[in-house]
Amino acid sequence: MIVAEELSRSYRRPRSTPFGPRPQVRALHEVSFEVVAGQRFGVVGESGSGKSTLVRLLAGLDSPSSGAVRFDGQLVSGRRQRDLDFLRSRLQVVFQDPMGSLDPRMRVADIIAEPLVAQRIPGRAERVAEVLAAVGLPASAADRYPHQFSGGQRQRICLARALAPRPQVLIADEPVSALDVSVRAQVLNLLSDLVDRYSLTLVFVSHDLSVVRHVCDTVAVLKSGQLVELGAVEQVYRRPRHPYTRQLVRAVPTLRGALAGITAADLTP
Amino acid sequence: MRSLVLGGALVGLIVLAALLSFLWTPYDPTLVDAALRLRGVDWAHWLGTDRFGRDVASQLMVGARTTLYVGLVAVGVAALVGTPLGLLAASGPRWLGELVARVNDLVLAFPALLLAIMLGAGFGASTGTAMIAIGVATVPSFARVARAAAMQVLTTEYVLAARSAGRRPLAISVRHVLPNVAGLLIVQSSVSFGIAVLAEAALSFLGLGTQPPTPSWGRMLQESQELLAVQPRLVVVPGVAIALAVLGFSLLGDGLRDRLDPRLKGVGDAGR
Amino acid sequence: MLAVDRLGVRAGELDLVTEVSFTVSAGERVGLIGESGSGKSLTATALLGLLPEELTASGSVRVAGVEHELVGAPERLLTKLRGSRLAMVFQEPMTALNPAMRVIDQVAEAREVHHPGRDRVLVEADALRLLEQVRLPEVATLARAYPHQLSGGQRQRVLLAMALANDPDVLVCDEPTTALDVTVQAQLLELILAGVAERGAALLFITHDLAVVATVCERVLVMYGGRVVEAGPVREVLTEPRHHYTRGLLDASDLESTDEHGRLHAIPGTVPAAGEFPSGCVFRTRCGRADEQCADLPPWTGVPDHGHACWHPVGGDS
Amino acid sequence: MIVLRRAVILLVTTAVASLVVFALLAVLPGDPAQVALGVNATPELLAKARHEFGTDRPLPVQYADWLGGLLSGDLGRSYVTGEPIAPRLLDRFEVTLWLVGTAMVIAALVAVPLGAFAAVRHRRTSGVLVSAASQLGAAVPGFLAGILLVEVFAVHLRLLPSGGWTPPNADFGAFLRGLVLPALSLGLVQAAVLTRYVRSAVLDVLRADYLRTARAKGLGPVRALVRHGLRNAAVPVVTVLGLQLATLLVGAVIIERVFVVPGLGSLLLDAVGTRDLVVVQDVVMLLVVAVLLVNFLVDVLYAVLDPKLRRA
Repeated sequence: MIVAEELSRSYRRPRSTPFGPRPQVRALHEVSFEVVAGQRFGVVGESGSGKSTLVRLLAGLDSPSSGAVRFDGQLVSGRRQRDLDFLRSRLQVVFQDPMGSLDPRMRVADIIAEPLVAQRIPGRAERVAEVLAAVGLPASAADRYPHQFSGGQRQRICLARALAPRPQVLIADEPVSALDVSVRAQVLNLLSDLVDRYSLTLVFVSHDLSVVRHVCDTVAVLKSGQLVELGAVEQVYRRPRHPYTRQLVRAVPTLRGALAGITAADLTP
Repeated sequence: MRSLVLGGALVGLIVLAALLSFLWTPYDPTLVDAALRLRGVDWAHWLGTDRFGRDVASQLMVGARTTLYVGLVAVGVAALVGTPLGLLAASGPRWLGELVARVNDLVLAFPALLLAIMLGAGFGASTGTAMIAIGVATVPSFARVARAAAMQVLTTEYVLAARSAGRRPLAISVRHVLPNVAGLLIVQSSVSFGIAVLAEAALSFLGLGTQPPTPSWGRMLQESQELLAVQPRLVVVPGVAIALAVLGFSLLGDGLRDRLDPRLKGVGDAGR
Repeated sequence: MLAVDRLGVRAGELDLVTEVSFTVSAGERVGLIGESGSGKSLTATALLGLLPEELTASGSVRVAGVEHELVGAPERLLTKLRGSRLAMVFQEPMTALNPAMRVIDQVAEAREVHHPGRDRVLVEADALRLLEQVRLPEVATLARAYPHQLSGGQRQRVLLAMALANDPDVLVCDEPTTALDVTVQAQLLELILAGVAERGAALLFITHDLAVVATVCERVLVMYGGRVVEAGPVREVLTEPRHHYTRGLLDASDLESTDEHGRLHAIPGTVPAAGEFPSGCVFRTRCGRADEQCADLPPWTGVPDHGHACWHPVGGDS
Repeated sequence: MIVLRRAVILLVTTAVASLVVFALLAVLPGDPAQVALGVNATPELLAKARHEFGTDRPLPVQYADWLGGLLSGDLGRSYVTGEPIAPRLLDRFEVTLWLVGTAMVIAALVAVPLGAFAAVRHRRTSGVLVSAASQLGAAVPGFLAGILLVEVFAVHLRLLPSGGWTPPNADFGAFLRGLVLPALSLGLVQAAVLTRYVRSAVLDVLRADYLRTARAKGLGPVRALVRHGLRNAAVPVVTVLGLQLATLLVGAVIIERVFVVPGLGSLLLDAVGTRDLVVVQDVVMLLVVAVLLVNFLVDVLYAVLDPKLRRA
């Protein structure tokens, strides 16, 4: 479904001398993997790992410095925005900050309808009502503005918008990290339900390995722009091969672990 | 809230006086009558007459018209030129943003007064040269505010979401950027209007703006400057009018800022 | 060491924190757990008397060895206590340091404030030693750096060094690791624990993360809607909670236990905005066990440091 | 590094600005020779005058000549009096600098404490009053303030002269007395504007996390603000101060007219009156360069105050 081939992306920083070259920052370096249809593919990485860059590249919102992204055999990378219509209707993204990803000046109905308007898909009003119901929001939500909702509800609105054009692939970029624990479980349940119900292929990006473990079947571990480990999520979690993955698994405090006597000193390498 | 009401009331009062002056003024503001020179305040002349015997209240009303006219055209020109420039600088390629910033720096080095002097030296000073000078000098404020605000909007996740929904850049500018920077531009308009009123008064005071016989607050002040000791009213009346107008627009700007977009508070502060 | 009694924080007519009572002894590590709007950060800020102007505190905060009540105490007294007896580490490492001042000067200042007249060379040496203690890497170079040249974890180390500068009796940490990566979090937790252990200081650790509290603390207070709903030893509260909110929170954060459909145990509804919690039991709008009785404020069962406030506690009345 | 970059930009901008000044005044209607000689001049005399002024040459040559003169310090001769412009310009500029410098100092001395006070006390009546007063003050035109000050201190109280100028080396006491009123009318209005900026900058700093950190260390409210707040608040304030210096240079033009001070402004307005275009051109250019230079210095100062910019 999605193939990343030797993906690299570097950014130029503003030059530090008036005439010298601009220093480069490598955000992603030769990352390759494949996401097959129906897979729940997790990407785990800490800050600076390049996971946000990866999301942008996969969604065709940015172009790689080298390498390629293919969606269902078609090249995504390096294309002009207007040639990506095939991607826009079939792949949708949910972002991290549910407040920041909703235009404060638009009504919920218009927000959800935006992909439909952009892609000239008819039957907007019915579809908006359908997806609102699917994400568990009342029909009356359509006429309200984002600031009138709580964090969890806003993330539902984001999910509704992503579902509106009936995509096959959903990319979720840290969808629950801005949410309270008591709300996080709801949104994770909803996400799982939706993926099942609409047979979506899911790419789930997170800094939290335990969330990825709950949601995904496969996981890729990124560190400093490089893919250090890739495999079945249970395999990676229980028998990490790369030292960094081992460190990552070890560093996550867990309730069970703590009650079993694991101290802070045990979390560090 | 208080700023909004007070500012709105002051601005409303001036607009009302200006509009009314089209239909009616107590006297012809340009009518010179030696017999009526320097009359004090009475029922016939609410604010007295000046040294040419012209009715001060009538001049003040028509002067409001000049003030608003100059402000409107100047701010209009500045907004219409500056806003698209700023938006373009924010959404276009880097070099374009850099170019706009440099042109801004250049225009900033030519304050309204210098432009008015240069234009006046060539074409002869008039309301027109004053308007153009003030307008051009105000362009950078709008370009800056529009650019800063648009850059902020363009980095938001909702713009990213719109792109991934398949929106084209133009649609994003119209549907997302413009509505979200509009509030700030309205605030900037009000603030710039106040500055334009001040600039117009200064230019007229120097004889570089509106020419006689058209009444203008700045010139009313200049003409009666030396009469301050004898007839302080003649200086105080236009002086207070100018100060209240400027105050009105700046209060209105503050009030609108709080009302329209508390989240963007501070973004436009450096524009002045 | 620290005794808090019926602490309240109000914004005008709005109660943001109500009747929070607890104690922390020397060397003890107490966790304060809560979600957004629970009032946990306000509680911490109120302890040091650093609430924003528009908020007012009521109730009582006492520190051992200080005659005076800290709530409403004169600013001069608080200034003397802050940084020496009571120290705090804040959540946002990005903004909590002065951007225009070298790191070492900021640490040195923490020393200097409470040791006026001390030789500048000695103060700098103290500061360097503190930075070494929190294991700031490449300390010789980074000490002379400005905050923006440091990573989030490094800045948080600097903040910890500042807080520990004068061997405080009480260290308050407000979500000190929330903004950090897990690998960095682990290192910082270890440093905090070592720091308080060496000094025999009392630790009040505020977080939203149950696992972190379980790792760091001996006792825990659970806050919701500006009130403490349950308190007790970590092991007891986190294995046999009495309040339904604690129960729900535990279930919701346990990503390994699911129901028969593979679904997580979620708490229904959303966390109300601060000041918009219901009267009576603050959790009743989201609680499965709520009935008419819950419209009345449930009384505290037990002692201040060990008990709960629920009409229908989990596991019945004991 | 940033300094070098800004310096390059300054040079380019100045060059473009000179082109703008020249072009604006060159393409404008009006023949200097005609103006100098009057309407009755014979064609021969006009041609001779044009040759003398150099206005019969092609525009690019005139521009190059003028620019070359600027760089070597030769600003040409007045069309009207025939005198060299440079010495007179420098004399006048000195007067304006005294005026602007004093006004700037007054504005800063008044605005920084008042603004900080209004910010610290923003919830109390005293703070609100200060900020209301500054808003009102900012609405008063400088020339009006000048007229009123003259009325009070010169006409009624007879404490200070109503106008005129004594050079500092002639009679320092008289110089100071003559400086007070124009500098005050220029400075106080700017102080009002500046107060508002200082207030908002200090308010921002008061809400900053690092100030809370400083308080948590045990610094008292005032000490924390002075040690940690003011330097950070200075960054936006310095920018405004720079922009204001430009405003003051131009504002001086008006104030000099009110107080009959022989500064650049009077020179400029007189030159406009007599249509002495080459003088207008030189004075405008000088003012523009001054504004650009000030903005450049502000950028440099900015980099010094904000360590984040020093490296970038």
